[in-house]
Amino acid sequence: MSDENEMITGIEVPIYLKYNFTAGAAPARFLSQLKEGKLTGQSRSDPGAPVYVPPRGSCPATGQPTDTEVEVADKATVQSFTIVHIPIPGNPIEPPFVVANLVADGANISFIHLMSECDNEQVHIGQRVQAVWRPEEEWDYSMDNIKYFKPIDEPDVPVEHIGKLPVTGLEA
Amino acid sequence: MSQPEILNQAFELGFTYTRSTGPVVGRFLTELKKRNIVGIKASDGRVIVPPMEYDPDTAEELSEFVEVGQEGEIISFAWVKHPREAHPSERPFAWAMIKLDGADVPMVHWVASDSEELVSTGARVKATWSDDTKGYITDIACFELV
Amino acid sequence: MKEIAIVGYQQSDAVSDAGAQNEVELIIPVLSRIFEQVGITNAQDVDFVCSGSCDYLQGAAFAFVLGVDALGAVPPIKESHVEMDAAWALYESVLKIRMGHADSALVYGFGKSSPGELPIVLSQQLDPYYLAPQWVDTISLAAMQARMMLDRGLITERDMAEVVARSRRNALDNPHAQLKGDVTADDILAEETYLSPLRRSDCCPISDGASAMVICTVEKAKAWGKPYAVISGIDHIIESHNPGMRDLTDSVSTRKAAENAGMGKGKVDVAELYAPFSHQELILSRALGLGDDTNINPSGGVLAGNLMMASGLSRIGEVFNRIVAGDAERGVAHTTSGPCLQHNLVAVLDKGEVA
Amino acid sequence: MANLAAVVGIGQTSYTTKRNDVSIAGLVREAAVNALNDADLTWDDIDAVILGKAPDMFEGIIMPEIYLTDALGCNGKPMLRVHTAGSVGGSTALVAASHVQSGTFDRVLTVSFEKQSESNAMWALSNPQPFSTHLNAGAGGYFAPIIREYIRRSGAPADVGIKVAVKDRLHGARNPLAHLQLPEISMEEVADSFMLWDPIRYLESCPSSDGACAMVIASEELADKASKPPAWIRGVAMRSEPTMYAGREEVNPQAGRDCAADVYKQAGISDPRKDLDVAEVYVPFSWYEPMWLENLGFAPEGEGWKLTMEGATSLIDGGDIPWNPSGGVLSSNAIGASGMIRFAEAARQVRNDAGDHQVPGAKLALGHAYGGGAQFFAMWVVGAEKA
Repeated sequence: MSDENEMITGIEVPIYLKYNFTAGAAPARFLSQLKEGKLTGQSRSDPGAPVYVPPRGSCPATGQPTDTEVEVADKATVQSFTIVHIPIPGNPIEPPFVVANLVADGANISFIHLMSECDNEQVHIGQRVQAVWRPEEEWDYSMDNIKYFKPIDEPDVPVEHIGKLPVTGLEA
Repeated sequence: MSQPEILNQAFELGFTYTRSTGPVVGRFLTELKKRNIVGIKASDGRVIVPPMEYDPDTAEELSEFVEVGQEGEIISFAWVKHPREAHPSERPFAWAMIKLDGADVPMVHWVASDSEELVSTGARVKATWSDDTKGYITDIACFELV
Repeated sequence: MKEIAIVGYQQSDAVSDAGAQNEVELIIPVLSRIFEQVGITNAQDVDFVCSGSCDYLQGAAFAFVLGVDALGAVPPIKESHVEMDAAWALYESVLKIRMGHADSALVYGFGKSSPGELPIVLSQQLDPYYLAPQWVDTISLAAMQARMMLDRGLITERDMAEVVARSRRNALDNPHAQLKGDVTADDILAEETYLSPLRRSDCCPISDGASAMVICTVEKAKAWGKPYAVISGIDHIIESHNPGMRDLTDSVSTRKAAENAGMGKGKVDVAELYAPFSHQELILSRALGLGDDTNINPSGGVLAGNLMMASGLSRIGEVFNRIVAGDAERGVAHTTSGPCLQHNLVAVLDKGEVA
Repeated sequence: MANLAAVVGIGQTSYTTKRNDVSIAGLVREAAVNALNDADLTWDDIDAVILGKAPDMFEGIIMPEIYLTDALGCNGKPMLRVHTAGSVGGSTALVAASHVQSGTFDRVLTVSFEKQSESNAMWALSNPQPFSTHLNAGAGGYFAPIIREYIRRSGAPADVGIKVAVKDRLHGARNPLAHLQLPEISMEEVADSFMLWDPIRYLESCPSSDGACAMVIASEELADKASKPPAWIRGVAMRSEPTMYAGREEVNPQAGRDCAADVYKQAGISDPRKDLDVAEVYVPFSWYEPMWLENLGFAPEGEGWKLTMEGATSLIDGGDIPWNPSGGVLSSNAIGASGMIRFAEAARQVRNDAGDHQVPGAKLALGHAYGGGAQFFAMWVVGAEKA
């Protein structure tokens, strides 16, 4: 590649470290239910406390644990979104694709997931969507059990109500 | 509250970094490729191997290279009875601080030996080169007892 | 300069594997205990928060960002982070109080070292061209340091074993300790070597956990009505990274930092030294000039449990505990970072007035 | 009350995709030596070193202050390493300032850096973790939906982001250190550039740079004797809030508003647009200029984009409140250094030492940095006068 006398100016240094990850208790509870096909949020134990999906171990607003479980719907509202035109390292999905911030009915915080079965240009804030699940035999401890969300024929949610819908969604 | 399962999963955090070396590290690695070992003269005249870019005492930039010997003396060592996967040898070996002839400051590298008993502080060792030197610290495959 | 007091200290148990506890779940129980100890609700009740952690321990970037989820940081708080042991987060907090931008601060450190191969992970804090690519683990570097001391007759293997045995016995009284037991130096010496000249017992265990501290001005401590210890001096110094350029049998930076922190101004009843390897405790106690009248590592030290990124803060916390319990009037705490004691921090604590 | 402190020396490297002529130590050292030279000082004059950078995974060196000790003349001195995500450069300057403002030290060196070319930013910022989805697509993928919501609620025209992208690159063309040198850039060119994370186009995003920035901060007594005009530190503030909590205002984060209010109060600023002469604000994606104009109180909520479109933030158009005359993060982004560059460029302005991107007669300047999910904020106000 380089001749004998050429000065070395750069080197390649492989740094590969192995870890054994253990999910935290709150995420593990969430993932265990997800394996059963259920989206389960968590909240603090005080009445009316916000519901987190996915939960990460605390209500970040107060720093208290989220030890109450609340099943939420697999219907959700688009809080916002982006159309991604570049590949994600290590992810086979082909651009362009829609990554949306979605709030499940019954939850008070958004998570990100893919949207499909839609015209990318028609995706909009307030749009109603529902999960498209993978076949049950493929379910694992993963949000990937939901293949993506697709638009459904329900009226848009006014922006001020996004993130505040009950688990019954718009019907309530 | 549901009982969570313990969810374990192994993963690898890995990247092959592309490091630019700058002139001092680059010169040392270039010499390694040619199977030479160079040090650098510190502000107080001590020869440091591998060459540091900056003097630890005065913070001055260093630039005066000195070729040193490929043999030297063990200043201290640690005997690795159970090598780890990342380690350079699958067999037990010694990490050592080795002061090369012509150097004043020891360098850290490893010493191949059939047994711990053969290694000692003050023992003489000699650099062994890898078959295909490429300008990397492991061009010195290891040190062997003389 | 403003007098600064420690009013609370809590830590989790040092465990070999915290299992299904993520960062937030490790921190929350420790914080709730310290809030109770100080009599406050959450981080809203202090003026500043600073933490110490290291992304590479668990192998994920931004570990500290998750820590913020444990604080109750709504409305937003004054908060900062060092990618160092939390003892340096304490140092940053001390500066904040001294400059008058805070009267009180919460400091915490946490680490989950169990997911990775810690000695190999830490090899990647070494020179990225000469040392890290060789994967020289931290235990091996310490072993070479120990051999230098043995070769020069500065210590014996029995001295090292005595350190370990004392740690194990002291740890019997430490509910958070991971390794404890009524063992003797002979028991230790009977072990085979692990990374010669070190035995496994000469090396600290790998632990998961967190610790937290609340500091404040002395006026505030009095207002809170809590027993306190005063941080009468704190300083830290780093040395050259090249282990070949340092006298590894001494700790010049520890001695100098202790001088700067005013350690010599009085008797030292208790010392907590961050010595991950038995011989390093001997280096440190000599560098500090500690004699028989100082109780060294009554908690067992980090040989009894090493909460990476929190152990330094814990050393200070352990001295605080001794002082407020009335076991000591004055103490010194030491923290280290980097291979072979490259970077050292010393804090001197004095008994405060009775609240 | 904090002791008075001032910036007495500033040093930067040039910013570029890959500084392949230096080691990591060499890069950091270059900025540090430039700062010492600017201050007319030597290594012996420095009492402590405060280092900042973003995640260690960028360079794959854990706690790099340990290795960088010798390059920074720190053997025998205190060394501290700050890490507060993207805001780290700013936070590091604040921590460095606190070393002097607390009366603990007389003169300290602070350095921030990133050598992004050693790895890949997208990988280093979001390496895959078990049990979690990997759809983040880097920082742009995270911020694009927030920008979209800003556009929706403000009703801003679609070309505001394009205008900022052009303005900051034209500024950058006046700064010889800036990574992107695009003196001919046009609105059309930006509009035609590749869409990355809709609505963020390629030319509306920051580059990935290698670089380092350093400052010497001194006590009042020493700053009074400095060889060049000092930049007096008139206010310092930091704020943090959680990444995600129910009801969080992501477009106009409260942590940013609170932080600004705090730093303005210290500096005696009641109307930032009027009282400040220039601002160096962390804008890695062009739409963040109008968003931060509102967050930082330069414009009422929903109207930040009007300042941009009027040219108020353009040095070249003679705007009344130039933002990022250095070219900003959109022209150079060595992540760990980017916040400190903002702070240092603010100081250069009030020292009247900013070369071709000097805002004429600048006396009071804001330096701003943010990080994480726009949740960590660090700010300072520096002035040509002590008060």
